[in-house]
Amino acid sequence: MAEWQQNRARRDRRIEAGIKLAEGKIVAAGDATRLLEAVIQPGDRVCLEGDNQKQADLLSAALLAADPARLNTLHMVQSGVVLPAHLDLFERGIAKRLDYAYSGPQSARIAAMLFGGKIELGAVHTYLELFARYFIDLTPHVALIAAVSADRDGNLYTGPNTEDTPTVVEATAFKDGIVIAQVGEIVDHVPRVDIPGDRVHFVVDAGRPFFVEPLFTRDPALITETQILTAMLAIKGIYAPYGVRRLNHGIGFSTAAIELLLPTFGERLGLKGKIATHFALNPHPALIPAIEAGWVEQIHSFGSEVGMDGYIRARPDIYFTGSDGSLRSNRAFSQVAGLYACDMFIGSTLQIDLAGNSSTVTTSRVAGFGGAPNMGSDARGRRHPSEPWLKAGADADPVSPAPLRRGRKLVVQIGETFGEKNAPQFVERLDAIELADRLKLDLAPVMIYGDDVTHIVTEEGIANLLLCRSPAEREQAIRGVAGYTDVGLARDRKAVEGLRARGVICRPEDLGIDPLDADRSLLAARSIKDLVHWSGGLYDPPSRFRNW
Amino acid sequence: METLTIQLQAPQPARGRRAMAIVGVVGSGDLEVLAERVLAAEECHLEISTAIAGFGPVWQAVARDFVERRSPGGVRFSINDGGARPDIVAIRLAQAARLIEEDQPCT
Amino acid sequence: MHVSRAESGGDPVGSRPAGAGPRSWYEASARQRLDLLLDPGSFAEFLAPPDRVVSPHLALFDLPHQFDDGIAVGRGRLGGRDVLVAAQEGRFMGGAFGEVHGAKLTGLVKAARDLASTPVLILFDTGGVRLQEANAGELAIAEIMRAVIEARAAGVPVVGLIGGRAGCYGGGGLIAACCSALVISEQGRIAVSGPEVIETNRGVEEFDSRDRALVWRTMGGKHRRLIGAAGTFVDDAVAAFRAAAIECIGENGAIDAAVLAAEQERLDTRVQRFGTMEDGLDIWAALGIPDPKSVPGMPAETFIPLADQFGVNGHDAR
Amino acid sequence: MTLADLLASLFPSGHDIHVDKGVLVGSARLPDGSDALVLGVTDHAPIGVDEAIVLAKAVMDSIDRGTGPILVLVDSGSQRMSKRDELLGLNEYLSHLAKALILADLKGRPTIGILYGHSAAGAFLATALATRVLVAIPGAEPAVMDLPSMSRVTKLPIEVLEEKAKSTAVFAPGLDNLAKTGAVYAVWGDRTSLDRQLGALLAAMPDTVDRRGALGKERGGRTLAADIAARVRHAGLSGARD
Repeated sequence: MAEWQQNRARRDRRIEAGIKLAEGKIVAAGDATRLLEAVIQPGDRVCLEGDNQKQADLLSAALLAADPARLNTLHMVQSGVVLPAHLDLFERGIAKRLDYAYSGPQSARIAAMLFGGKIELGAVHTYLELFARYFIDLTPHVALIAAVSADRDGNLYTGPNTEDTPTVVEATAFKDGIVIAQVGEIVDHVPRVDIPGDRVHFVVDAGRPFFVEPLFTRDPALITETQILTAMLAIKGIYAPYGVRRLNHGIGFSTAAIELLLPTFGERLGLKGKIATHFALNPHPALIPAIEAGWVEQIHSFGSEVGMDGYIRARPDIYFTGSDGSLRSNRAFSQVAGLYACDMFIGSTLQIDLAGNSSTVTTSRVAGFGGAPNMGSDARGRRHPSEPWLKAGADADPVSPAPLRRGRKLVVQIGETFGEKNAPQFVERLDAIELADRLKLDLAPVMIYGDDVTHIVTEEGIANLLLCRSPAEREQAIRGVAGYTDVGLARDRKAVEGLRARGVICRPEDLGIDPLDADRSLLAARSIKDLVHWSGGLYDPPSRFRNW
Repeated sequence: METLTIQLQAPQPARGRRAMAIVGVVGSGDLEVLAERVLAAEECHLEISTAIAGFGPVWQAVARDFVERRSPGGVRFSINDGGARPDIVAIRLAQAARLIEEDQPCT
Repeated sequence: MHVSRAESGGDPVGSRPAGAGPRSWYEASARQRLDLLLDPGSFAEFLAPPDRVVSPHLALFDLPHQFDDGIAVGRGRLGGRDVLVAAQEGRFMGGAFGEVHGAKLTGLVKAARDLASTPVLILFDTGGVRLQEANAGELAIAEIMRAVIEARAAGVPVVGLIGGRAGCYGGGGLIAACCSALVISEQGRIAVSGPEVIETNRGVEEFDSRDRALVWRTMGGKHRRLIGAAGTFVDDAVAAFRAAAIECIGENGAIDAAVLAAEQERLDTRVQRFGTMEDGLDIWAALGIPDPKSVPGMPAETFIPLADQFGVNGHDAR
Repeated sequence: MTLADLLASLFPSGHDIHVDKGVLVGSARLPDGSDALVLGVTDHAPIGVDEAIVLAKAVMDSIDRGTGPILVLVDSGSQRMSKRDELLGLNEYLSHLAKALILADLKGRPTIGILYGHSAAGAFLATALATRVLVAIPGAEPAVMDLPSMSRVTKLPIEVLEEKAKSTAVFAPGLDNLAKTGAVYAVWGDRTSLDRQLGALLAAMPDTVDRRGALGKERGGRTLAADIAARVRHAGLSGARD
């Protein structure tokens, strides 16, 4: 007779092996490595929770300390490869194969290890793809997760930085996997139950909070006049005409400038209530002035941000909060919201080619995708209409009958023609292609495909790619806003003037903007301290961002 | 250090009567521009001193567009460059031109 | 020599949109500070940019020079009174003292000494000695310190204003302590060794330079006001600096043995009272401030009366 | 030169100088039979708030009472680099010491710095550079900034800095460079005893005018400073309004 419960039996044996080290579900931090050696088997698929912000840092150190003779050839399936320990696992042979989404801080080392064959790469995903595969063919055998606190039954409080945890646990616990959580403290009653205890098999008492990185704090003091100019162009030339209310912002300084211009420049244009009211967005401190000035109605967040907890707690009308009053974030849901419910994504990139493909990799760095492609792509499955979506669709296809015409999501690349270290943002050929050659990847790591991009904004102007009718036009439209980069200097000046006459290219003066008015005094906040003032003292920035 | 001199013809003389104006700071990624009304009305010169060599053609292009757009005839622009990007150069040049064309402040 | 009227401004001054708050001292350039600090249009610069008195030493290091070598000096009026004034530009070479930069300030203070009546304003914004011309910079600072004391011995008020990006570090901190009065904002910092210098020499255990809150409660404007190192605390606004500077140039700046004896006592008392304390918070608590932790977040209008009540005063003992 | 050798050679007629943790204070009999106030730093000691306040007190106690010169013997480190010193306001303590020395000098107590070892940065400014004349003993090794630190900041290798130092006195450490910039009034020879050289200096003591700019120009180590300061001073004086 067929055996239909083998996985459950295996799970029970794993729990039995671990239970000896536990008191109930609770395991001392000092026994964490022994617990992992008892529960994990060589070759297992393991999700070591590394999100883009919070990290199961104690469990990753514990796994790294395991005996490679007992634990080896693991297949890591986690969204973020962020801590050095995440890669040390491969150096020690404990892990062998990797499927992931984001590796920002480790981008140089991961590239070297991929190139050196230390890591066997499954694929680099977007968040939603990896989460999706957790439920299809990359289901973890063991999930090592992080929470703020637990009670003795294993009920977890993940706090404001819930992030990936519910998704990871859902995939693991309901497919007979093992869930082990590190928590900052054991309490009698958790403030709210983010993960029910019956999905959690072991709780390791770390005795300290997990590591969180402040990734979304942009110091207004560092915003340049050029970034302010690009922000003015975007507000007046895209947000206003399309009436964009539901959107997602990237984390660059240009989008921070947009956030800080809403209550000043945006107010003067009479746009309050007409644009930027609903966001899929982390709690950006730079958005505080716009929130306080009454611009924003609602924000759903992927994760939290260090120092924002007090502010969020006091503004439940804006943010999603739990019964305890603190933020409830959820990366999977917010990514879905960014993909299907937002009319615009606007963000920065490192390189854009002549077709509008963009990439944040260089030849020596593999940063992964994170969530930008989920947000920065046209959702072909979308069916509900909205004004910006329909208008963008009409821009792209003025011919088809309206009832049969798809709308388009606005996917906007905003940035200065030259980036860090004077590197040009516009290139003939993406470094990503060379990287793909070197690593023998089937696909070059393109962050946003050219056919998804609708607008490019630089200090020279806006290129509306929806209005381009041929690849040649598209190329000249891109060259036409590429400034003094080689790509920009090689433009066909006459063709560019023609595109400008048709409104495909829009210069600052065409929008009634004098570049010399792009002054820092336009920013609603010019320092982190100003943000604290706007928040009424509720925002408590990390020490490294302070100058007081 | 590299020094560049760019001499262009300006269709119109700069407005105003100010003798000179200075904007910007030689900080990282920034530059200072000293504008002096010392040339014949149809001349416009840019004298550039930069720590980053090899960008002559870009300076030429920025200068050409600047003179085409603002026509600051009669003005010599002396530039000390701390490695500014072309967009910042264009902004500082425009600021300097605007400032030298402002009316003399009352004293 | 070229002595010109002020025709300056880092970015155009005329284009300030409404509703953007007061003009920040911290954000302004040296020239913008001068424009807005002094009576309108009154600044006349000595060795102005068209004179091109630049450092000849930077080219050796392949570094660009600036036409004023990072300091604008000249004459102006403040509240109707004639003043000599110097403003350092913290974004050029960190506002550091080199040969030319230092000599401009030396000459200015010597002029004040010889005039024996015209107050001097020094708008500090400096990391200290410029490494590429360290000997010349160090010596300039020694000369400036001596000139300041000579000027004050002749009865001249020398007023330092501190609230710029680079702070007031190294030898700049020593010159500042020679001034008859100091005005500081929260952003201002005064120290001899900067945070990174302490960390590099003594280790991160001694001083974690990335812990910015620590930096500020060790050497920031509020701490300096509370321990009496700076007499006047102002909000980060050019108008606030102007009001305070007008007041300070009206005070007696003279220095003599009695003033120094009072300073000896002031500084001796400080070591006695606070010398065993580990942190600014301990000192503020010892001063009797009810909730020391709330001090860094406090707005200027709350902090100023608090400092007047609990801080160490003694304006003239310097 | 050790402190003991220095004191023996400088003050053969006797002295009463006490050294406590690198800080020295006392008096000495001069060649002409009068007494001098002697203070200073030895053993490369750094100067922090505690050292500065003791040294300044010695000057302040003497400023109105004594009549003789004030000798500042310097073999110091840099300023003390510590959190405590900065918390307490080290800049004020160092300046206070310099102010005491300068004011004493202006009030007729000629100050002479004698650099016999190392000194740097804030400690140098508060002591040796706050005197009317600074003399150096051969072998003194002042360093405003050391080359390794400079290398760190300028991101240039030490060898490159050493090479550059050959063509200019303006940045490199060492007595010669500093003397060329005008900081050092004279370097004493080692053939004549120090007391005789001190006697000669006291007999021909220059007035209180700061000559360091002029010396730097004359010696070619700081060619611009004197003229620029003079131009600015002149502009300040000539444009004077009522």
